Amino acid sequence: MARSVVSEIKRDHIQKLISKGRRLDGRAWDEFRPISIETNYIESAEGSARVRIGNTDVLVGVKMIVGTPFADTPNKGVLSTNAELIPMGSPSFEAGPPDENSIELARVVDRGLRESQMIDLEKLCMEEGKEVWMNFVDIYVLDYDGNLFDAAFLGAVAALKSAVVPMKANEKGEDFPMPIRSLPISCTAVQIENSILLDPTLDEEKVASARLTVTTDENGDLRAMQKGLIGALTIDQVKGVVETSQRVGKELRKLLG
Amino acid sequence: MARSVVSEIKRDHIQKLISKGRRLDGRAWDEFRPISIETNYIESAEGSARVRIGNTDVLVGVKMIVGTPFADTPNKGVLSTNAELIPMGSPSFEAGPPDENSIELARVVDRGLRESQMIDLEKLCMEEGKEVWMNFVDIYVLDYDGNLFDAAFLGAVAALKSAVVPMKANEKGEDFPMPIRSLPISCTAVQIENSILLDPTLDEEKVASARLTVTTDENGDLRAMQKGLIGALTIDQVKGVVETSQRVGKELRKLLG
Amino acid sequence: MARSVVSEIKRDHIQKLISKGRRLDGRAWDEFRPISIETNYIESAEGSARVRIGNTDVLVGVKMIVGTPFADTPNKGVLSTNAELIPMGSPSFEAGPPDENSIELARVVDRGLRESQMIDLEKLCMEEGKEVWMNFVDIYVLDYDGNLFDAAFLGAVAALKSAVVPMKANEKGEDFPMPIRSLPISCTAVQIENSILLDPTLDEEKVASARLTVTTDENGDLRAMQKGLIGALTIDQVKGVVETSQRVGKELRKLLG
Amino acid sequence: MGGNSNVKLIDDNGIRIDGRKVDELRNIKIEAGVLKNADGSAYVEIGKNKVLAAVYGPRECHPRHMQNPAKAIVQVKYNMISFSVSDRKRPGPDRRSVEISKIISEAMEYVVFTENYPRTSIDVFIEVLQANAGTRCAGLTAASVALADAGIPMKDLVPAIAVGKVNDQVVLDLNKEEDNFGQADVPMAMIPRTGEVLLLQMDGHLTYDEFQHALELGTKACEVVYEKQKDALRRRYKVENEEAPAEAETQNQEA
Amino acid sequence: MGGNSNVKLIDDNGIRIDGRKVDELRNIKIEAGVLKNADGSAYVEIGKNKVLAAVYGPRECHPRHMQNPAKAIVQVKYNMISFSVSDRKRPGPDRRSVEISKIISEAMEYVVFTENYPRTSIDVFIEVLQANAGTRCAGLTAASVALADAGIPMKDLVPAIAVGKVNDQVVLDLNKEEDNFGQADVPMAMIPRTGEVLLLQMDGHLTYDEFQHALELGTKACEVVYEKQKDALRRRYKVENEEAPAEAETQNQEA
Amino acid sequence: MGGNSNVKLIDDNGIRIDGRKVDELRNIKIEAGVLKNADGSAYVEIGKNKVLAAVYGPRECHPRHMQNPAKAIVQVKYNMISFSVSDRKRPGPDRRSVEISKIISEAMEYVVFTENYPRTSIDVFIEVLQANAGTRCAGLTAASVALADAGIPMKDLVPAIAVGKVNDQVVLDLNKEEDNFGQADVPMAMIPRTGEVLLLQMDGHLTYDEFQHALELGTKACEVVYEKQKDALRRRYKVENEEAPAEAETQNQEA
Repeated sequence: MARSVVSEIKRDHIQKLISKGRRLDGRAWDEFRPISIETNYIESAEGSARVRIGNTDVLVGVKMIVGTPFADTPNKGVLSTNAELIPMGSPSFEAGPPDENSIELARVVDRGLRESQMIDLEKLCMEEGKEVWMNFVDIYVLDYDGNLFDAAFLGAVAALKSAVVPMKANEKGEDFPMPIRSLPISCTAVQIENSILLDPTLDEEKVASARLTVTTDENGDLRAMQKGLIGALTIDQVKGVVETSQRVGKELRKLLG
Repeated sequence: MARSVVSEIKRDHIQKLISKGRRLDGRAWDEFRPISIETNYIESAEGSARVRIGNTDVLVGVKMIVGTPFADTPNKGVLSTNAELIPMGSPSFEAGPPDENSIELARVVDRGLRESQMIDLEKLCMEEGKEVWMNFVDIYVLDYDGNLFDAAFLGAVAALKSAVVPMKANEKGEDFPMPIRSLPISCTAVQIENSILLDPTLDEEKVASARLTVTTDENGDLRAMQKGLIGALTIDQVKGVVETSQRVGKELRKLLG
Repeated sequence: MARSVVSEIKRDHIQKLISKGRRLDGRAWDEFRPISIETNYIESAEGSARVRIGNTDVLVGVKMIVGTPFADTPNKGVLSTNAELIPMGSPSFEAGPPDENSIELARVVDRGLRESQMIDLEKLCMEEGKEVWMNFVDIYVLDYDGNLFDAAFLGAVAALKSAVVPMKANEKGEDFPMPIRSLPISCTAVQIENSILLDPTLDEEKVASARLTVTTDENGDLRAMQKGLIGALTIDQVKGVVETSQRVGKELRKLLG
Repeated sequence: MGGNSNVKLIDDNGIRIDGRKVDELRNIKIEAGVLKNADGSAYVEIGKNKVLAAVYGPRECHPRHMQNPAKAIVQVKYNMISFSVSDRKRPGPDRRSVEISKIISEAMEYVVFTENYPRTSIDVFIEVLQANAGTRCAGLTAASVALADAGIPMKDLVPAIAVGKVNDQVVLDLNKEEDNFGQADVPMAMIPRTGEVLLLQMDGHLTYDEFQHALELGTKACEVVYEKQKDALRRRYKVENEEAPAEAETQNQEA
Repeated sequence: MGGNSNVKLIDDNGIRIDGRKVDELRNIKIEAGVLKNADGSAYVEIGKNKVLAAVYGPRECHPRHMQNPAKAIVQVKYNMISFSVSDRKRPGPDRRSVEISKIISEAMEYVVFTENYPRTSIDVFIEVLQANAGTRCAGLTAASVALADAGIPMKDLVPAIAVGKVNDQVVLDLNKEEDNFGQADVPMAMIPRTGEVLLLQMDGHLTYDEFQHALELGTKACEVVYEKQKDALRRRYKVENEEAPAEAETQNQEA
Repeated sequence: MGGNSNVKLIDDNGIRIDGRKVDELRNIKIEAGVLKNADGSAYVEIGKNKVLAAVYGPRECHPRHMQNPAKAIVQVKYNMISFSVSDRKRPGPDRRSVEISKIISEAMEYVVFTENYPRTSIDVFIEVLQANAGTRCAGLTAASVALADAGIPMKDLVPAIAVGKVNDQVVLDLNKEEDNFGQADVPMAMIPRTGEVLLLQMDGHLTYDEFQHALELGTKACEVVYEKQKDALRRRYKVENEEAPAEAETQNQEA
């Protein structure tokens, strides 16, 4: 009871602030919270990154396993993305197999990685039709304070970028760095009271009526997009978010070194 | 509340009518509702049929896949039957893996197909012990108004009869029609107030105390049988249903062309 | 209601008796209930045993299947242990996949069998890296009146000891008895009111604060151990249980013939 | 059904591979009250089949939404243990056991006076310990003895048996080889007193005449099984009555 | 998206392999009220796609903990039947259908006046009978017609269509080959009257200019789909009105 | 346990492959209060093990039927993340983690004053981020610090450590190679103040003398771990006290 009253008050407060062009934590509408990226955090993974955006804390690991390619792409490695919204990360996350939220997160991250052709999957083929590297990208959400899409994507890109192909351990030759072709960036905006904000906190997400994630490449071209939440965006809002994503994407990309 | 009262009234009404030798929709006790069979309804299936018996609406598809035979029948194709009571079809159908009702339905249909040796499975062997055609018969119930057993069986037989073995698409040679040896027919009766009725509607099924499905071949021989529901049949009732099934089966078989 | 009152009274009764050094069924603290072992109870298994300790009734079967060895033990057969707490055995057992209780039981039994090297797994290798015998030990609890750990372990050891390797039926040569190297025995004690008791009944288990299972070999050496339940043991109690297990293990081993 | 196999299962004198005549049952052994925790239980051996049944209830109906305010529901779970058959069966229900559980539940619900126990569930667990054809009939036979042992009022006990067709002959109570290589299988369960059929399945190939003959054979055999069921319960009550005073004494000692 | 494939999908005259121009829709057929049990239903054909939608509700919200005391929840389940695609699809939800169900649910919840039905669930079941690219849009298009057929008050119908990029050109309503070998796919759903976007996804590779062009094409096409939706409902109401007296007669006969 | 392997894991000077003596612990680092959402949390590094623990509760007990009207239940879930080991671990609980979760839950339930919070659940989530032998002990060590960080009253903190046998010698705190090729493993958890054993497992081969020696080594090591636990909490409270005024200011700004 008390809880929902408080949250009702907070909701009003957030909405009022935003209608005055302000945010609870004082950020500008297109300003991200502080971001930290720590790569090679886990030795047992081929690549890994712990990414924090504000209090959102995500750990991404890449495991590479020798496997067989899909029949329709015999000369390409395989990419598989999975997200675990473990109960550690939030009282709203429940144990069990991936629910619709973690599946949507994983699939949106996966599309961004795949469609940007970030990894040169042909370089991960050892013998056409027979032996390729399978890349398992696993996203664990350790602490959830909003904007999982961008934190997870940044983590996945950083983990892949830091990965080393474990040729030696598999008796396949010399190790080499993951063959990277581009560094895509996803940028997520929400709509609250007809205003658009980037990098929403959890409190802001709860008040938001629509969400749009846009993944762009170095040229500012679009590679993936996902609208979410129960709400509508105008065409102009969509265009505005895309333009902002192109601009902000350039800034965020610098964090990847 | 209102609902269960109505159904109590309807139940009494149905029972009274039947004790006078009449049915709610005016049919004779051994009369089926109008039946329509539309084959090749789905292009992506090797064979398909949409069967309507009154308001019961069932879609059956056959997919054929190249696979390996079972060890104990190295020279025979494989037949697998599955029924999906999807929530679209009735407010009483729930999402999720097959429950006991859909499993019973699938297994009774499967036995009728299998024991009548409708398909010449030896003609679906390409290389003994190595390569055979696997037939997946999937039954989807789109609208449920009673007598699923007969609608599903009729759909399965019609879909198999219409199927074309996809040799070309699998680079195995020339396509040929599914090798059919017989056209079995199932006929289902229920017992209500000691009367026997064929082709029960959903309302009649709810009032019925016992159900008997009998599958016969062209010679009127028995190929499969299943008694269901919480109730008993006398030996004479069993024999009566079998005799009726032999007679009605002949009529229904004509619908298959 | 009535039930829980009774059990409260029984609980007090058991505790009072024990504090006076007595047990409900008059046994000494280190005395087992009558034990019966019936081997080769099931013909369809390669080995089997039905073990009763008092009213606890356990059926264990061993199935042997030709399979491939694990990559890291290419010259060894495979051992797999599973426990089924089927609802027949107790009103507290629920249908469904193994829960934490049956998993703990299976894993503790498995460790005892494995770490004692009871089976000479190298003798169950037919072709290194290619073909070995896989042993599936399945424990079914038919009636549960306490001390499942010891009943299940005794059953598993007796079933394995009685097993015959089905070479002939698999066209691999002549049958031979399961190659046995040792006969480990597990002995379980519980703590009630600071007293230690062996072979607890179900009523005693419900009152117990801690459980310790110790598996020893012919030399009295320790092969496996598991502390359970919500309670603590002193170091001296641990040592006491180990010493008792060494002594009692010798007696129980005689039952295996 | 394996269909028209060439395997010779009946010799020229009409004797089957296990020495029986075509209308002869395998040895049957039934015992009631074989488990302690269950409210009722029974053990049935028919030939090499070994089957246990346990009854719990009437008790609170567990999937709450299945409760019936007017009567008890009867939930039978038929299960084969992993080593009851020659190839190891993975534990847990498969499609076959789900179907068998359903039809045995329906048969049992008809004979139990379910109106006596509204909102409750009567749970019957059938475990096939060793299987040799005819396990659903053995299980159903055990189930009604276990229900009686649990003191649950019933219209009658329900015996069950399978009839089949082997080498073009209708034969009673198929064994495993006959089931594997036979031409038809007709498991059935009856109330002998009224001649009512509670369970009836068939697969294979039978003419109508053969089917009628099978019904006759099965009906007669059900009466034999029925006598064995009653005998098991008589022995059980006798033991109970002999045990009763002893138990009373024990209680005295404890009090 | 297959990416920059060499497959030629648009000829030199700007004609696509199925004969359409780049900004041309496939044939669309919409029917409302096609099922008896469902409270509302619709059938949609777009090219070779065949999709059914059924609505049940407002009704008791089943996973109880999802009940909202202030409004109804809209639960859409999108499913492809096993033989709707060339490789047999194993029955049951996969990750793709879970995601699609989620975003269609969100889009539908926005247009339904959910405040009218607190604590209830409005369940929409979309079954793809035959798939040929664009099934989520066909399903969403069917869903809102089915909701209207169920008499559930909504802000408006929601048409949906996919735009894409093939052989470096932005094209409307991709078919299966274009989807397989194309360069981008942009499914979208709108409220034509307000120009609001309810569903928007994109994958592949588009410049910002191409994306803006895609939005324009999609917006116009949604209006066309919208007219077909309204037409289906008009035909449905017409039939209902004609049927009504007949039905009344039937009832008389029975009474 | 790999058993009597020929791998030489201890040199002639009694030095192990990672440079430690037989009775020497790996480096231990413990931090409390490392997560924001959780009511309490802790991070533990022992050698190359990296483990997080988070506490939620006391809160409503979720599988309702597990509620205890007299006390809280403690539900610990131990989990290894997919890339914490050299072969990718499929997400979700396996049999090993179910067993470990059970015995850690039992150990934790003993020290928490569960009577203070009837009907509630205290949920502890242990995530092994990087594994190098001894993760259940590291997890248990982290769990009790996280419980203290959550302000949940306990009898005491619970340190845990594994002792083992390698090359016929009893050694403390096995690393991964020693675990793979060693002869015995004895994970244990204690309340150092009372000397009570809360968790004890053993597998491998130990004489009774070796086991007694292992208990001694483990008892002493638990005291060392215990000091690290207390130190982490001291540092945590210090930080909290320093942070508190700053936080108050921030709230002022917002109001």
